[in-house]
Amino acid sequence: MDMSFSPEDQAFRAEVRQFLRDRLPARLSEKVRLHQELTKDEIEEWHGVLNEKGWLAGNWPVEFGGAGWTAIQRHIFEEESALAHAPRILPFGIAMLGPVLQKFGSKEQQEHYLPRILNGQDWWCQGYSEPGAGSDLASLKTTAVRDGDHYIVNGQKTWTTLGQHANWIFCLVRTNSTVKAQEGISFLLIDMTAPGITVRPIVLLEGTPEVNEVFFDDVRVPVANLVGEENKGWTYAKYLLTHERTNIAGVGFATAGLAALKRIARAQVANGRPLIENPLFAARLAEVEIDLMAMSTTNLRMLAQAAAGQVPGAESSMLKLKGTQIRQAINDLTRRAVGPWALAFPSEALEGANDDAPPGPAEAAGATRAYLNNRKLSIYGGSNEIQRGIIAKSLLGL
Amino acid sequence: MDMSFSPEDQAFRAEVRQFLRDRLPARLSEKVRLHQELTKDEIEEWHGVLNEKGWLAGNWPVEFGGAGWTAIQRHIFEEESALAHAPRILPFGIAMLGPVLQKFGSKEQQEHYLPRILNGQDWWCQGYSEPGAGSDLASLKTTAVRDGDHYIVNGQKTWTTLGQHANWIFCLVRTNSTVKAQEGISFLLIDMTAPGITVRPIVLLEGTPEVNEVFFDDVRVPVANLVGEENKGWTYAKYLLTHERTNIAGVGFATAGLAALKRIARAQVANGRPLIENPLFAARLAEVEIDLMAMSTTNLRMLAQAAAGQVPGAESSMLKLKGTQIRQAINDLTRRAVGPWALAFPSEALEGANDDAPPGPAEAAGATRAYLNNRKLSIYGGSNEIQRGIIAKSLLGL
Amino acid sequence: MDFGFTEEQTMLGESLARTLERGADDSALFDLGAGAALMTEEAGGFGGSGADILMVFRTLGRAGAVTPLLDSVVLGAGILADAGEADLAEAAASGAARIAVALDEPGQRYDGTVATRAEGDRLTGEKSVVPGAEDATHLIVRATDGLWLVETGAEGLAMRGYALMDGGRAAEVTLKDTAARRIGDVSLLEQPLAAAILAVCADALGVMEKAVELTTDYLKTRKQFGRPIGSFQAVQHRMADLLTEVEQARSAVWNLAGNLDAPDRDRHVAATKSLVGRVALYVAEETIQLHGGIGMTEEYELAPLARRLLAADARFGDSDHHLERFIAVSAA
Amino acid sequence: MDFGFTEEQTMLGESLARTLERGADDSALFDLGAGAALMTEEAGGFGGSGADILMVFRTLGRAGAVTPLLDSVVLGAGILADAGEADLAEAAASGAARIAVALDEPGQRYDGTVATRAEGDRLTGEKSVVPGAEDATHLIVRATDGLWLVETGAEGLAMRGYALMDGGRAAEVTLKDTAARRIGDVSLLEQPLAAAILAVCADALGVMEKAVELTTDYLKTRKQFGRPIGSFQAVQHRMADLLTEVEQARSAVWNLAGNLDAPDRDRHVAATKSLVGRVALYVAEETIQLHGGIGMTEEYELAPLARRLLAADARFGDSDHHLERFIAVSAA
Repeated sequence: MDMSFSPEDQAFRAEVRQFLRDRLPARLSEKVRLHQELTKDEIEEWHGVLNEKGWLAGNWPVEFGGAGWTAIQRHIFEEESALAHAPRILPFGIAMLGPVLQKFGSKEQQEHYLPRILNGQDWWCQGYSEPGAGSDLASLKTTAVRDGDHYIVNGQKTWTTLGQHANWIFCLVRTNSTVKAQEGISFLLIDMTAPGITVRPIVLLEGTPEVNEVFFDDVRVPVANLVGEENKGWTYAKYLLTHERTNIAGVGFATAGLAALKRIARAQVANGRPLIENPLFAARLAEVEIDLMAMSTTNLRMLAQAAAGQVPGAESSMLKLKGTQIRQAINDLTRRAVGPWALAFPSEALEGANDDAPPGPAEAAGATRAYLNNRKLSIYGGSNEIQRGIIAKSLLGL
Repeated sequence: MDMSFSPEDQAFRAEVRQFLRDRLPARLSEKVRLHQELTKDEIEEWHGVLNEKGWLAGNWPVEFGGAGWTAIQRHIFEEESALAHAPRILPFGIAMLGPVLQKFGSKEQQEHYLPRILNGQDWWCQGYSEPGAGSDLASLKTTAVRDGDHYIVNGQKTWTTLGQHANWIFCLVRTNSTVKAQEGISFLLIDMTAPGITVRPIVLLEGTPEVNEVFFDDVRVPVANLVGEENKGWTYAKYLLTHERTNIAGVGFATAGLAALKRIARAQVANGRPLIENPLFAARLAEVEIDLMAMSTTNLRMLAQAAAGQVPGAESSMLKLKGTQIRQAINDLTRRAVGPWALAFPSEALEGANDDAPPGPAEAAGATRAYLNNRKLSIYGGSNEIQRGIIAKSLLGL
Repeated sequence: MDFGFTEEQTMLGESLARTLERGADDSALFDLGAGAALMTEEAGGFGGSGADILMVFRTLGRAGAVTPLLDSVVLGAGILADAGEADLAEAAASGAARIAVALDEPGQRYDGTVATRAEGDRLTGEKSVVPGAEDATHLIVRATDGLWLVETGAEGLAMRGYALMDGGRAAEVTLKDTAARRIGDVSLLEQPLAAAILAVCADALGVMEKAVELTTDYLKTRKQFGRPIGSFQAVQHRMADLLTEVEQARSAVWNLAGNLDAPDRDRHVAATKSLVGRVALYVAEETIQLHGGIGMTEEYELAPLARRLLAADARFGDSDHHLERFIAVSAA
Repeated sequence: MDFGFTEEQTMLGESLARTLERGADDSALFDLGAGAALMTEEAGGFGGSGADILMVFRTLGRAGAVTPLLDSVVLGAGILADAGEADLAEAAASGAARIAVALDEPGQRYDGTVATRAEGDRLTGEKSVVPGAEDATHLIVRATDGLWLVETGAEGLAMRGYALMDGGRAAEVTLKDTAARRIGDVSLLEQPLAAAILAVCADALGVMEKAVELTTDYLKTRKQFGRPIGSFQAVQHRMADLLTEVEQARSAVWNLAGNLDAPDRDRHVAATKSLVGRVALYVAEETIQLHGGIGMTEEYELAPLARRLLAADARFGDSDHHLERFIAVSAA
């Protein structure tokens, strides 16, 4: 038993840290730290910096232009990035579509799409969820009907994160409705500029238009844009979901969030002393920190298992569950820590609130925004209820 | 809105308090306070004192020898009794069987059995649960087959509280197995001294033989001992369960438990100061106390509704749920408060531990015993899972 | 023992609900007597009891109405009446004047520590998160030596406004040698603040009841895996826990309403605000979770309810602040 | 990074488990080298690392074995070895001597305040809840000025024994002018106490794993309302939460095992004991609840597991004590 990182991994960590110190613009990290929305340009700027270094796609093999990192290296990179408040790498092209194309895409698709993901020509978004489906993903209703060399796509996708910036969307569509729900689904790449596509932003309760509805009205999609085989899309989707779940624990985000919380609690005064010295607050904070210490080790244990070639089972669901509980607990304590400032509603997108600068330090406004926005953590990526079902099934098999 | 008790009720409370002061032997209240097991004689002694005063059956109408109290008066009596650490009145004859006989029993049954409950000639126990049933009460398997003027009873009951002291048992038995589970059940009174009955004590995890298994092997029961009609027993059982659920919240027990906890926490020293002044412990204690203040008002609101003739719905399930949560939380804090003494296992019934006096003050031994024994609160009387189902059904109707 | 309302209170609640449903403005509410219902007879009103406050604010919470009744009437007029400023108190209760009460200061949380000070009859200082300040005719300002009245036209008074989680607005207020008049000691705050905390808690109760109704409807109609979500046992049990906690909050609100003038008022204030704050957040989080994604969208009715519950906890001290107050008050 | 065990550790764990399954007595465990495995080479053993302690005690916990390995070896021999009492340490590690360590005093909880004092080489005082005292050849006693060694035959030493929740026994110990020998400062306790806390936590982990297995089997086989209890969604989700917390406890135990000699050892001690204590109680309560009535009976296997988990929290400071320790150590 040896809980320390190998000398190689420690050196890698130092390299990442140095790189972030040198190349991450303070302009960007400041916005991330304060939970402010990044513009499209800002996200692309950071992608560009990483791509120049060859570090944009840590999870891709070198042959496809990726960094070919080990699971431990990816973990280190994600953790350091979070601690440095680097913008999050958009998962849609890099973490989701990339691995699917690499495993199931045609050579043409790989050669065309993969480089464009890296060099920023394409901004992908995800067309999985539908208004009627929710956690029951396989019940999707968007149809793709073959018409010569094209599919005609009709239907609606929702919860499409940052879809307002995207020029491409990968979609699960129904190509056969006479078979079992999972067996009639195909995986299609769709040009967002094609006629018949409408994007409508959905404003979330903290006031940001982070997600969208995407409507398809007789959209013609070349058959060449089908990934793999028709009606096998469910297999690819499940493969994608497995890949999406690296960094599911969010250890880096939690660690950075805890550090921010402590900064606020040191600055806030409660009954004449720093809030962090209040015994009750300190106890609530310590409970979360102790939970995070354990969860972070669970995360590393899973990575070590993956490195040893073992397929993670219910453990990744446990990481999702505990990881989101910890992050939401940190958000909740941060909301409490800012005291009366939590009353302010610093919305940039809602009518009537546009021109108001929020009161208090910038961290206060970020605190409530993060608290509200991160309610999503337990809903998306397979809701925590879905995860509980997976964990129980792995144990009970009932 | 007026949250105070009426002058009449306040006078009644004073009378009860005075009575308890005068007539409750310190010998008994001390054992109750320390969560020690009462002997059969001690329980009967207290029943006798109450019966002499005419207060043994507060819930019975005067015509049957009861006190004919209002719901509020019963609440006051139960609360004061708990605060004074009076032995609990055995529910089996008074709270359970009595109301059933008064409503569904024959005149002969009423005249024979009811006085014997009051004067202590009969000690009743309850034959509902079976090893195979648990929360699914209606799936019971004990059979009663008609044979002339008798039923022949075969089967097994379990969780029979204090059945080792009883000379009578009221049972749910299956008299028809060809119909829906609920429709073939009858309500039978069985003499425990009849041939074919065996009682086996079950020792619980804190070491006390509080419950029993009761085996029936060709036990002959006169048909005259059938209550009401054959195969209508489920109706009577449900009526009984409704009556059992007065005082379901256990406000008095919780209040007494909280007072005991505070006494211990004042006496225990943590880092040189009374434990009760430790901010974290004080916070945990305050959370429970605040919960109890609210729950106690819910209880009174329900009593007021009942007094106004409204039938309580899911509220009594909420009281069961919250009431047991609060009592178990108090037990948990008391266990923590006694510190290292919680390590001792003061068992009176388990082999090898018979002669050991427990360490520390007598309250310490009671603390762990109560903690362990009161795990039952969320299991019996309709488990808390069953209560959640009832509450949800009342809201969602699904 | 009586947990109910008088006929007058019930009628006021009903007509208030109807008026709000029609989308009435503030003046319609004042015309209805909602302001006077919150004031005692000796203060020129016809109510002012715990039950009156409970009835009015629970109704406002259910309706999601944004009104000046809490800040300008319960708190503002309440302080003024106790301070012997009868005319201004009545003006506030009738809607003719608007009062905002400036308690907190930047970074000072809920403990009442203030630095704003008077020199002669001039105030200088900074007040933070003052609800209703922009619309106010007068501010009541907590300074080191007591409570002061400031007219909002006064020189040296500056405000920067912003939106609040409960749908209203507040401002950061700066006073610089601003003309003011001392109206009394800070102890004047005690009873009106207790009443205002009851108002916030009753409002939150109404919001929670509404959130539970919305969630119930959603769970009954919305299907997943071929059946209504509400038929899943795990969901049912969570709803049962939720309902049980809301029932606790209801009783806590009743406790404070019934003990607003009792000797142990402060113990009830702390207990109720602590419990209601905790349950409010739990209800906000859990009803969102039970809805899934739709519960997070601005276009669905739940979002403003969740934000209002968040505001209820943050207003006048959060659940932990009042838990500590409860310990302190109980020990005293 | 390596979260696994050496081949030797794995083999020891397996043979220990087999031996325990056969119902072996203490001497068989010592013959197997279970004592020596807990001591470092310099202290005459062949192990003593965090991983060794984890392996041995998790196995003991799973088996429900009651042994002197924690008190006499990890704690007792550990202190003696650090104190330079090599012979007695080796005797304890081989089972030839039995050590009991008397730390707490009546009513003093876990904070190390003691009143037992020495006059010359005579000790006087009262020690409370001393596990293994009745079977001990020697006591190590914490007194005001350090640690003292007492032979259990010494005059003025009295004991009153009783059963413990973990299946063992302890005694209340009275010393009256009892002959003793000072073996060093209380700081000698630090490392052995950290190791002993790891041992308690690893033991509890084994117990929790066993309790989860029992519950899983029960939920799969036991039927209610015509289906296995484990097929009810509410039960499934609770089992999922339970498993997730046990996973947390597992990682916490690994954290302490891997950092037993690290500079921030004390932070890990506090974190692990706090988390494991909390989860231990949760597992005890929840597995009983999921079983229903049968889970409360002495004749079913769960009862001793639940009591052992309760003991794990109460030993060496409960979850709140270590939460406060964590805050203090982190701030330092």
